[in-house]
Amino acid sequence: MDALIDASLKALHLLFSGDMALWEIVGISFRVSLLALLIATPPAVLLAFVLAYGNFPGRRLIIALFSTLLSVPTVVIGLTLYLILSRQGPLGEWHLLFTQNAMIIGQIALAFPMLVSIGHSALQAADRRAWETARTLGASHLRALLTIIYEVRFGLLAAVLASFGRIISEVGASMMLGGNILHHTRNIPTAIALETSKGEFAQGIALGMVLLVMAATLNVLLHHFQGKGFVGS
Amino acid sequence: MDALIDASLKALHLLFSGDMALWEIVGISFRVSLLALLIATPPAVLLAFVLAYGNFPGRRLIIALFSTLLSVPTVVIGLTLYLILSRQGPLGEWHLLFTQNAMIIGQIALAFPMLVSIGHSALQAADRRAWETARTLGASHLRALLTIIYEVRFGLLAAVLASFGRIISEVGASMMLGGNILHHTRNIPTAIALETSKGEFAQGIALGMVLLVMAATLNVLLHHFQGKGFVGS
Amino acid sequence: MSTLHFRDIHKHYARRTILAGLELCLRTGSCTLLTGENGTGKTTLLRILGGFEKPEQFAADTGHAQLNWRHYRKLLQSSVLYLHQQPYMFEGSVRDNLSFALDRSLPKAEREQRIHTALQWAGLEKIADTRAKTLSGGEYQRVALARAWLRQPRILLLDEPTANMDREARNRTISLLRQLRDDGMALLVASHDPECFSSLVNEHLNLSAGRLQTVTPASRFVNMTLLQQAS
Amino acid sequence: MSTLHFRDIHKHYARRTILAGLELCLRTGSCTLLTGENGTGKTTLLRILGGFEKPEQFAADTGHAQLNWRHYRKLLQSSVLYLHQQPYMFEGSVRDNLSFALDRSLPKAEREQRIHTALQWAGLEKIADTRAKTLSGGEYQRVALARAWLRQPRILLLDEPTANMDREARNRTISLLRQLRDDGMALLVASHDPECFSSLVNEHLNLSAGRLQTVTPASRFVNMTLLQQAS
Amino acid sequence: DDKPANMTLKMATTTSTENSGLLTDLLPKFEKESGYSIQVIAVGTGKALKMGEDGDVDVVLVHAPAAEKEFVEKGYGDKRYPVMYNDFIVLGPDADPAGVRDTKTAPESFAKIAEKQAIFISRGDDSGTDKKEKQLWETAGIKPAGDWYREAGQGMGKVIQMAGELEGYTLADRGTWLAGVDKSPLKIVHEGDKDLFNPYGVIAVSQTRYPDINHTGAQAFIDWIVSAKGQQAIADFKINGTPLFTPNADKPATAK
Ligand SMILES: Nc1ncnc2c1ncn2[C@@H]1O[C@H](COP(=O)(O)OP(=O)(O)OP(=O)(O)O)[C@@H](O)[C@H]1O
Ligand SMILES: Nc1ncnc2c1ncn2[C@@H]1O[C@H](COP(=O)(O)OP(=O)(O)OP(=O)(O)O)[C@@H](O)[C@H]1O
Ligand SMILES: [Mg+2]
Ligand SMILES: [Mg+2]
Repeated sequence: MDALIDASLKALHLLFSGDMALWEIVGISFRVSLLALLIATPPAVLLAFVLAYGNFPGRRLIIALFSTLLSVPTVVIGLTLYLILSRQGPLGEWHLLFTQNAMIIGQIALAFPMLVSIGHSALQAADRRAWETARTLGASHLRALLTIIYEVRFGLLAAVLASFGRIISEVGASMMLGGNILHHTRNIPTAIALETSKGEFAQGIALGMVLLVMAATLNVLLHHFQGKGFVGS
Repeated sequence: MDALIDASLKALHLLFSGDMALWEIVGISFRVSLLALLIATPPAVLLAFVLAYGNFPGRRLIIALFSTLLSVPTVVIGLTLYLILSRQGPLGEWHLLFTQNAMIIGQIALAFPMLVSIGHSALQAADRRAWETARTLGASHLRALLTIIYEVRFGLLAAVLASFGRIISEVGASMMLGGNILHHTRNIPTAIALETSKGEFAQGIALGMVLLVMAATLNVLLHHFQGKGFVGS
Repeated sequence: MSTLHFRDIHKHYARRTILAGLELCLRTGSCTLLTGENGTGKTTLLRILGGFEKPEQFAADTGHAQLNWRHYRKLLQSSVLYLHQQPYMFEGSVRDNLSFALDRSLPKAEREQRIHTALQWAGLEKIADTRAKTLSGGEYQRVALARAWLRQPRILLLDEPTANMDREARNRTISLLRQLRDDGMALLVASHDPECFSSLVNEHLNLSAGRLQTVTPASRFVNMTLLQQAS
Repeated sequence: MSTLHFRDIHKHYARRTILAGLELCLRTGSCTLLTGENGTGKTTLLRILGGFEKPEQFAADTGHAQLNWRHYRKLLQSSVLYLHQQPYMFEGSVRDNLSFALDRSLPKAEREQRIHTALQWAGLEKIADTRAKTLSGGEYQRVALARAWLRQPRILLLDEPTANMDREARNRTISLLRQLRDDGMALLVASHDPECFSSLVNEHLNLSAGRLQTVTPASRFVNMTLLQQAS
Repeated sequence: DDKPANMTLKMATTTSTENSGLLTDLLPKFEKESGYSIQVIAVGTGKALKMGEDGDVDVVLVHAPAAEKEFVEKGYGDKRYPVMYNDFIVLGPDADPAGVRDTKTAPESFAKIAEKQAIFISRGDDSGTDKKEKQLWETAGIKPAGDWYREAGQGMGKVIQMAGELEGYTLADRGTWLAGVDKSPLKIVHEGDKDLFNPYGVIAVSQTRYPDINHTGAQAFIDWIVSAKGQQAIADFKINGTPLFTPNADKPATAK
């Protein structure tokens, strides 16, 4: 218990001491994850939409596949990409391993199935009349899609936030692909892994709290921006 | 690339050789995660429902809080519980640390916020008339709730599957709380972490594939059972 | 003849006042017709009486007790059935939707018998096993009404029950409602089709500017009914 | 007067045949009324013509070309507007919903002018900035119709446009539709209220058993219209 | 401008060197002198060697003599340079229920633990420490199995934690132990015999195999760490006044 209190105090201290090393790690974390999310979201939402509105053979299997991919440990995704990006692998010449770009690739691979799976479930809950009304009023496919997205924005926001949570907090792929190199690819989760492997639990929890505070800010902002999210009449 | 093929072959071999050690690990994985999910789901869905249908002050903040909790690395959740369950901690006498029960507790803590967050987004997409119609036709609160759950079963299934994915694949909390002890608390993700730390990448991916196959079976079954999941008229 | 007397019903949305201290009586065995222009608050009133919309002010007098909103909801919501202007169908067949309204303690044979009667009455036999969510507009209304009939509430609030119905279904609806009324149910019907209900109603009220005006008073209708029964 | 001739429209759900090789003409400047019992397939037909439901068989003849279903959808969906039996409102105010139907390339002043006119016509000025999803049943219908008017399609398919509307709104609807028809739009109206539209329709068709029967032929109506115009 | 083009160097190493704080102390000195910037990837010995085999790092610094030998023999690396050593210790609860304190050698203490069925936490992760432990059991002539013998499959720090929690014994490297000594209820119950010797080596990944690897940088690092300066820096590194590693580049020790 003392350890928890100790950790909380440390977290506060870390946050407000303006420790440059900490902020660098925080910066890398958010830069990588936000970029990955930004890249993954548009195609994922589009695919989710196709899966919700299309009616082609194999549709259900694809949906099941994407929710299955959520059960694959992040380290396995990391490993697979490692083997591809490694010098031995097919994309070895690109020299991506142990860079932030490799981490971004890894996090895209992690965010994508979650965005598709939960995004699909949000989009399929939409009223089909929304799409039909938009189309019959002359909206282009794109505009109709954007309209639907706005109609189910709460569900999609949940998908985006869950995916963000998944990648900002994951350690397996970032560790494999980034290598946890100080000043380069050390983000909060890999830093936490390092601290805990040293037995520095308080430091680990403190870093976790820093992440929590940052994520809370983001979440509250987005939720506020998004609206009410309770069942309307 | 060879490594990937090698891994796939290994996975097939592992799956069909009837390796007892493997099946033991698989058994522990699924036992722990399914139990955790079973315990976490009812209260989480109830809370999600209250958050979707109630209209009380702080409601939005609570929703934001739960989606924030998704950004906390699993190892931090693990660490916090570790400090509570540890000999030094408040629940030290229970001697839960490094047992499957500790892992179950950790996974409940991981599944709960995701179930609430995505479950809420599924439930808030329901038509309020569903609740009203059920109630006006004389359904008890419980029956009306079950009716709504059935109406949005696709969204809730996505929440449950995403949560299952989160806990069956997470390594941070299981490692901290279970200790990755062979025959006792070694599950697939911690076994994978071990193999990769040894540099046995192929073995790690093979284990990942075993998990994938098992999870795919579960997902396809559930999706099949659940129904179509595309936008009805 | 027991009477439920509502008083002082106030309701506003943002700065718009919808119901401004409205007064209303519901009597067992009596049918009240509610008319009013679009957006005057008919649905709002019915939803309040059904327990689904919270008014700012509210009082109900059962003859035995004065009830505030919370007590009303608690005590009476279970005897009131509100039929939505746009009914909602649950996932499942028409049959499933009908059986939802039945008491679960009824023996199976009895349940099936009642559902059968309801299907027959509403002309839904052919589509009894169709997924209810795919029904046509008029079929929606019919199933919703059949569901209400199966439920047998003490007070039935109907929001445009005949919209989207074809002529025959309307006639059947009227005769069903007459039967329910004569069995002692209190009916409140909101409609833009007063003619359709003219043979049925005991009192016709018009909602405008948040208040009710009597178009045809109960007394006259009661006499008419008596005369009809006499003849 | 250009004519769109549909032939061989077949549609069934599971084992139920809804439309059995139905034939239909839509003429510019002409209004066709479609009646039929609940569940006969009026909505299904309108949705097919609107491009939202895929028929098993379908042929359309524009006078210049024979179109199959895919071509029809591609070429004509953008000139057809289908107004749902239960209209859908987008998130946002009534004004937002109306502006959705306007061409985005219109200058701002023009857009506002048109929206203003539409609001006025539909009697929606007071609730122009209300969240559209909270509107009453009749207001829903009105906004949907105003939206259709703003869109100015070549073919307008109306599914029970006057359900839930009060008397005045119905009258306004009729006069709006007359104006649209006379401007050269082709109208197809499904309704259970033939009387309401009697002054407007050029042809009255009844759907039953998957086929259309002419109740009042186009010719008689055309004469009537000419007579009316002459008088 | 005859500076080598690639001034960043990737090194895979074991967690023990990183976690003990040695590298944080050592590397800035090297970077300052040479101008190289060195990126450390701290993982298990097995994984570190694997990264070297794949050519994903330029140099490895590990402690698993047998595996290192194989690594060089298979041509993944050019030559193993001895750098330093520390030693392993047997940790146990202060009460010492198995009576390990009375034993003379490490295999003897292991035998005692097995005999008393006292809880023993094994790394079980094929790391340098784990290999050493397995070798000690073999020397003791025991095949450890049973509920008392728990294979944790985790890093050293974690295993020390677990042993503390479960009041069991374990084999640990002194560096990790010193770094966390103040947080653990355990005590050293056996130390100091030559069976517990733990040497570290450094190997540059083969340029023949991977021509575009930063071999020059790797060699520069090796040259520095085995130089008098590097060796002195290792000797100077202390935790709470206790030196952790003993430099031994000049007198290559033979691993048992
Ligand atoms: N949640 C809400 N927020 C704001 N305004 C609302 C809300 N619900 C209803 N209103 C407004 O209150 C007014 C009354 O609505 P109500 O549905 O009671 O009318 P109505 O008499 O049933 O009309 P109709 O004949 O069209 O069904 C409408 O103008 C509607 O826009
Ligand atoms: N997706 C579907 N699956 C199965 N049956 C359907 C489906 N959609 C419609 N139906 C059935 O087809 C029939 C025709 O429906 P439609 O909505 O076209 O009737 P309608 O003539 O518009 O009736 P109403 O006057 O009640 O609006 C109905 O009996 C309906 O139950
Ligand atoms: Mg209404
Ligand atoms: Mg219809």
